[in-house]
Amino acid sequence: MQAHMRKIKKVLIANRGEIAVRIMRSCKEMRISTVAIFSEADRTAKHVWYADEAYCVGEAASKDSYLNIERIIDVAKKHNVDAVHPGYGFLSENSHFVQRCNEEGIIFIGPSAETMDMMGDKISARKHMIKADVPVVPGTEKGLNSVEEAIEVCNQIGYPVMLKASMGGGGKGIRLIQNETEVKDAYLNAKSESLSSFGDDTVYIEKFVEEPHHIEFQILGDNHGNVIHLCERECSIQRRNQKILEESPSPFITDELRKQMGEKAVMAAKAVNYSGAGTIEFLVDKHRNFYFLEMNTRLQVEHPITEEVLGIDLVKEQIKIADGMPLSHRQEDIVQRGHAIELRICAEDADMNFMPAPGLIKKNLEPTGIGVRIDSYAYEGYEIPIYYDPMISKLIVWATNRTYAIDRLHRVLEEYKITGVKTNINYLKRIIEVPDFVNGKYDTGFIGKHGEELQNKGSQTETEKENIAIIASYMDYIINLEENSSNDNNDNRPTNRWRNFGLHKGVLRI
Amino acid sequence: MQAHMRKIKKVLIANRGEIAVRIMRSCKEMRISTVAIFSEADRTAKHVWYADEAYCVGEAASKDSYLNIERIIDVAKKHNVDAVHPGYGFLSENSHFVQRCNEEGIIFIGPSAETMDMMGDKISARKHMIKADVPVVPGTEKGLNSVEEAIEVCNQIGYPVMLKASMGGGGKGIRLIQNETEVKDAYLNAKSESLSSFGDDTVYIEKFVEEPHHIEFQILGDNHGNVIHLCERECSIQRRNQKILEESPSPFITDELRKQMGEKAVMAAKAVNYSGAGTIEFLVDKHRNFYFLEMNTRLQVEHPITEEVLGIDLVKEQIKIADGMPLSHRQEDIVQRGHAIELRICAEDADMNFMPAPGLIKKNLEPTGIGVRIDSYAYEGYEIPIYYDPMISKLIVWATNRTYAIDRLHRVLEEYKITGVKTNINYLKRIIEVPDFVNGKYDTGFIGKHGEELQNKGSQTETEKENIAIIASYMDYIINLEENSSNDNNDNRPTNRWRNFGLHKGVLRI
Amino acid sequence: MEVQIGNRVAEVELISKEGNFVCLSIDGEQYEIDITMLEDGVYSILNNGKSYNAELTRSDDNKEYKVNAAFSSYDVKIIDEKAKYLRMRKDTDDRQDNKIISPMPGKIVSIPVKVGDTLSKGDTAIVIEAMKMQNSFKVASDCTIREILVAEGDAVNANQVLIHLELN
Amino acid sequence: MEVQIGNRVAEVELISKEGNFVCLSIDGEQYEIDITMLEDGVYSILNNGKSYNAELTRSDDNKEYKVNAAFSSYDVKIIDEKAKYLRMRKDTDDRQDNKIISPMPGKIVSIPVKVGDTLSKGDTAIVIEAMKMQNSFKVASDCTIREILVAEGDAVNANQVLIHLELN
Repeated sequence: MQAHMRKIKKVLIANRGEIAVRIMRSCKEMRISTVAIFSEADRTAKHVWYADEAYCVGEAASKDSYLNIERIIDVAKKHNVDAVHPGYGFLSENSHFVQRCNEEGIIFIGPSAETMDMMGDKISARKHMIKADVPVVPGTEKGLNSVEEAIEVCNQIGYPVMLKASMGGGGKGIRLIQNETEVKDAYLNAKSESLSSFGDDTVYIEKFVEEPHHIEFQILGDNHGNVIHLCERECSIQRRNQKILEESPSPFITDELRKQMGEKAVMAAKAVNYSGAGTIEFLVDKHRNFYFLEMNTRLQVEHPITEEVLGIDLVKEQIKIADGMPLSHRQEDIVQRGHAIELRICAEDADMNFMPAPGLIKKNLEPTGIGVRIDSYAYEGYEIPIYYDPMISKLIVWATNRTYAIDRLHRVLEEYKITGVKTNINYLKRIIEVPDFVNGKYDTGFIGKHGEELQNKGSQTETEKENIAIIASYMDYIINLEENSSNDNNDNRPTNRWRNFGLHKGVLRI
Repeated sequence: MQAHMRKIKKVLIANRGEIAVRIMRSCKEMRISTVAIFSEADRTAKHVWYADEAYCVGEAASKDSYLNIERIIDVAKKHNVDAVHPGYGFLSENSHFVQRCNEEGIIFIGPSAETMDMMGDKISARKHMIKADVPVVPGTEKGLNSVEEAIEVCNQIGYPVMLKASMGGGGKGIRLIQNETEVKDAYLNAKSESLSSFGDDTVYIEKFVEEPHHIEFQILGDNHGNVIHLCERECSIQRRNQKILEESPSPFITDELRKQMGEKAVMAAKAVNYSGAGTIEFLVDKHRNFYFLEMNTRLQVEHPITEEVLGIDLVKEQIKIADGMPLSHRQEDIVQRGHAIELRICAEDADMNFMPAPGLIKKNLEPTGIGVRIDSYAYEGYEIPIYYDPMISKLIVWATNRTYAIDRLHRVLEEYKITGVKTNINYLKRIIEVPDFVNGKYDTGFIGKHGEELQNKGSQTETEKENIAIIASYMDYIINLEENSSNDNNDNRPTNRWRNFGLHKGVLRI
Repeated sequence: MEVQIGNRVAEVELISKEGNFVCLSIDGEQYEIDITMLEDGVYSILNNGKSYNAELTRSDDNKEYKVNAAFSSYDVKIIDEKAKYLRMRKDTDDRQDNKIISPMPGKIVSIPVKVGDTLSKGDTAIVIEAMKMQNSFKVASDCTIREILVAEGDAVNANQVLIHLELN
Repeated sequence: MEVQIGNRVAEVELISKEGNFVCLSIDGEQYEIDITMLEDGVYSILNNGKSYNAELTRSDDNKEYKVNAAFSSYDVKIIDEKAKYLRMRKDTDDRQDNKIISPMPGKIVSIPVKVGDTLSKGDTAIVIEAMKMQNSFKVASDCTIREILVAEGDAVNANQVLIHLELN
């Protein structure tokens, strides 16, 4: 289709889980060969057997494998890899890794190390945004050096304030401070959490935005100075600063606001010469004032909802940009169609404070049909390891409008059946039943406000459903008794046992 | 969303297989309760356990169950069904069934019995189309009464000609006649086939259109006189008049032709007061002349490609129309976006003349991720019965353009893994590799022309792949030997056996 | 036969069975159902035409089940004579709450106690990490550490006993 | 050990095995692979980093496999001593081609022959219907009908012997 000579013919995916599989899918569609890396705990993970090639890079702990820059670079060089895609998490925002790729002549699919450094440190990012005339939340432009300084700055800005790790992300190293007495603990805890999570203990302070919406804009920039935005994602449904459900378009923002925020997002990206796919996160208060929050210089977990609404494959765009091609879309071509919602399916026990629940997946029946997309790395027989993230799949629905999309979510959650490990599916089902969600009236306080409703409570009409569970268990027990008492089984499949059992005529006495 | 008071709250789906499940999905999304019917051979079929209620209507043979009008009407009345959705095939084009529904006060989701009769009989349909100024293929407007008459008419029109059953469909009762000597056999065979398949032996003759494209237009009409078209589907890839692969838009037609044909399709539907979703099939010759072929007064197997390109749920539209609502779309809102392709996955042995291959599905790993939709009724452990159609699922991809859609097909066919029964997946893979298909240069002669290429031929580079198959089998054999020689298995799962085996250290001697 | 579901114990009796058509009573209520196994551990039940599905996973002895049905999860136990006896014993045991059990597979991050330590209700006895999250396990009442069965850095399984307590 | 794939018979030898790392030779070519079972009957094989998958279904005696790998399907047989003997016998049997076997489950639609009939090559001996399609089975050489084991209307399984022939 294009005269462009591709440089990228073989890509190493420096990641695991659903995102590694998702990236490989687009590579395969582009006839680019794929190289997986894996830890010793991940030999049976889907990204390994889905790839064209796969190499072990170390032990189970991430620091020994998926964060082991030199081992990954070794594999890339040895197997003549043209480019590396970092996915999200792990090394995706590590500028040293970008530099190492550059030094070895390997294309890093993402922005330059300089851009990453400018935006990766939140204090530096604030400075650049202020210079570029992008609104930021009132706060300090520098790191805090002592408890005393922290107290002073907090008092100046006025409570409530947010204390944040400069290198933070994913909800780590963040504390909400309501009054002066809380400053000291918050400061010390955030510093130590930040040090252990990000290797840096710089923290700073921002005004706390009340009833805020977490709304982010997807942007794409190429190596020829073009930047466009791909509209917004509403990410306000969060638990402990971790996103649970995202949707696009946002039910909160107006066309006018979308235009304004989109323009600022493009300005923000241009200010740092952004190349690749990135996300500008904004806080939007109840009066629809918006503030730059941070930039994620990588693909986001929730990128599929943008893909569904715009009909664009973001991974393909990332690869084309990294290959030196100009953007294939102009801003005026970007038109939202319909509505998309993503749910994150996690192996966790929602009734036990969301404790992770790794284990062996026995059944994995995924919803299919019109308007459903599953980005998953789960399969039947797969044992989810204890070392990594509990997210096993993302469930994305698309429909012509928001009401239909929610209707569709009900249908697909009913179809989604996972046994062997506990998941948050029932919890997600309760979220989409909350009237504030159905009406699109929610902000980041949603989970806090509806915590009570979202608890699993047995209802009065439970007995009927319990009896169904009793019948299934009881019959299964009986079949197994039957089987043990006879030994004419030439075929041991349980369904066959069932069929033989089904053939018994007349009354059976137990 | 609308003030309209819904009459339809409970729908009986008078069908089975993927289409029954697909219809139930849209019903569930509309919070409409679903009633399945099933034959004695279908107790474990997905549509039974996917429905809210399910009732057996008779023995395995279709005539005793899925075609048993009175049994179905009984179930509908007894369980207070508001409407019946017939799907495709079975009773979907049976006007007597429509009448029986009407008599019992049950809404039939589809056109009126009168419309169905006008368009169901191909000779009558031709007459109506000629009156409505829709171009038809030159031919007789009446049934033939004798071999002699058939020979006379064929000679008049000029060879080649097509001999067709008036009530025909699905490729049955159709014969191509190249010269006078073939007329007698064709006439007698088509008559007897038509009688046994459709209960009517009327046959007629049409000019054979050379190098024809089979292109159909989806239309929607409501009970208020509105009719729109939803653009075209290219269905020229057929084997024995059975569609194998469909795509939208057609790579053959131009914007101008689309507009012309769309207008004629709307005229055709208006001429018979069409209500509901229907399809106008056209033959388009190599000079882009088009002729009305027939109308299907029901949902088509290939409807999903229209849904993907237009973002419209056709089943929801059918139900809303049947409920008396006006169309929710205007012609000017209908804009094609991107490109969709559907493949029909069948349980058949492509290397043995496409012999049906019913049986037990052991693995059923369906492709997922961006741009894929599976409409299926298969699941692991399901035994495909011998009584019905061999199609087990439809694989639909969508992408921004035709090239990307084909690229995506390669990726998803690689992901689709079914074991236990033979399928045509490898055959479909070969179809999408044929250069004429890749270039969009094909007509209904495609399968005939490329029959040779599409045969499964072992290639020179087979040995490597064979060796992989040997290794897998050999290792599996050894593990099972190991297992039989030890009896300390407290867990009989094969994967556990494998893991225990994996723990053996050192050299193992067989 | 008794079947336990959550805290409820139901009396279940099989009345008759003809192929897939089963008649049984649960706490006196009679059910006439059409039941079939779709695949291993997955049942389809038609109760007067109403369609229900249940997916279950079995314990090793086929007497305990985890059952999913219509957005609810249940723990179901078949109570035969042996189970009845064990249940009575366990009731007594459970009241003592004299051990800390790992509810999930994971890695021991830290054990801030040693044998002989006296803990107050709410004190942390052990910290386990799984899937990038740390979970602290606190004692539910005042107690003394009797025995510690694991060490920091150990990998542990679900339901593994970690610490024995002496309740005060 | 010999393994048959299609018409090819390969000599396979296991050289060593250390956990999942297996070294073996096939017709003299050496493979050092990392192999694991993902789920029952599904294997992932890394051959010098190249990733291959194979899904197989086993026969009842675990000696015959249907294997899917990269858009190809294979019939694989493990040939132990017993199988070797049977294979030799079968070779002789097969040449006679003295029976008609149903290749799929279905229903007998018609049997246009009776015992004692003499058929010419290409004559139809039986018609089976499955999934709305009728398939006629023709004899491959001139023969006489020796025995008919099924009747019109019967349901038959895959690989069921339907008719015995006497070859002329």
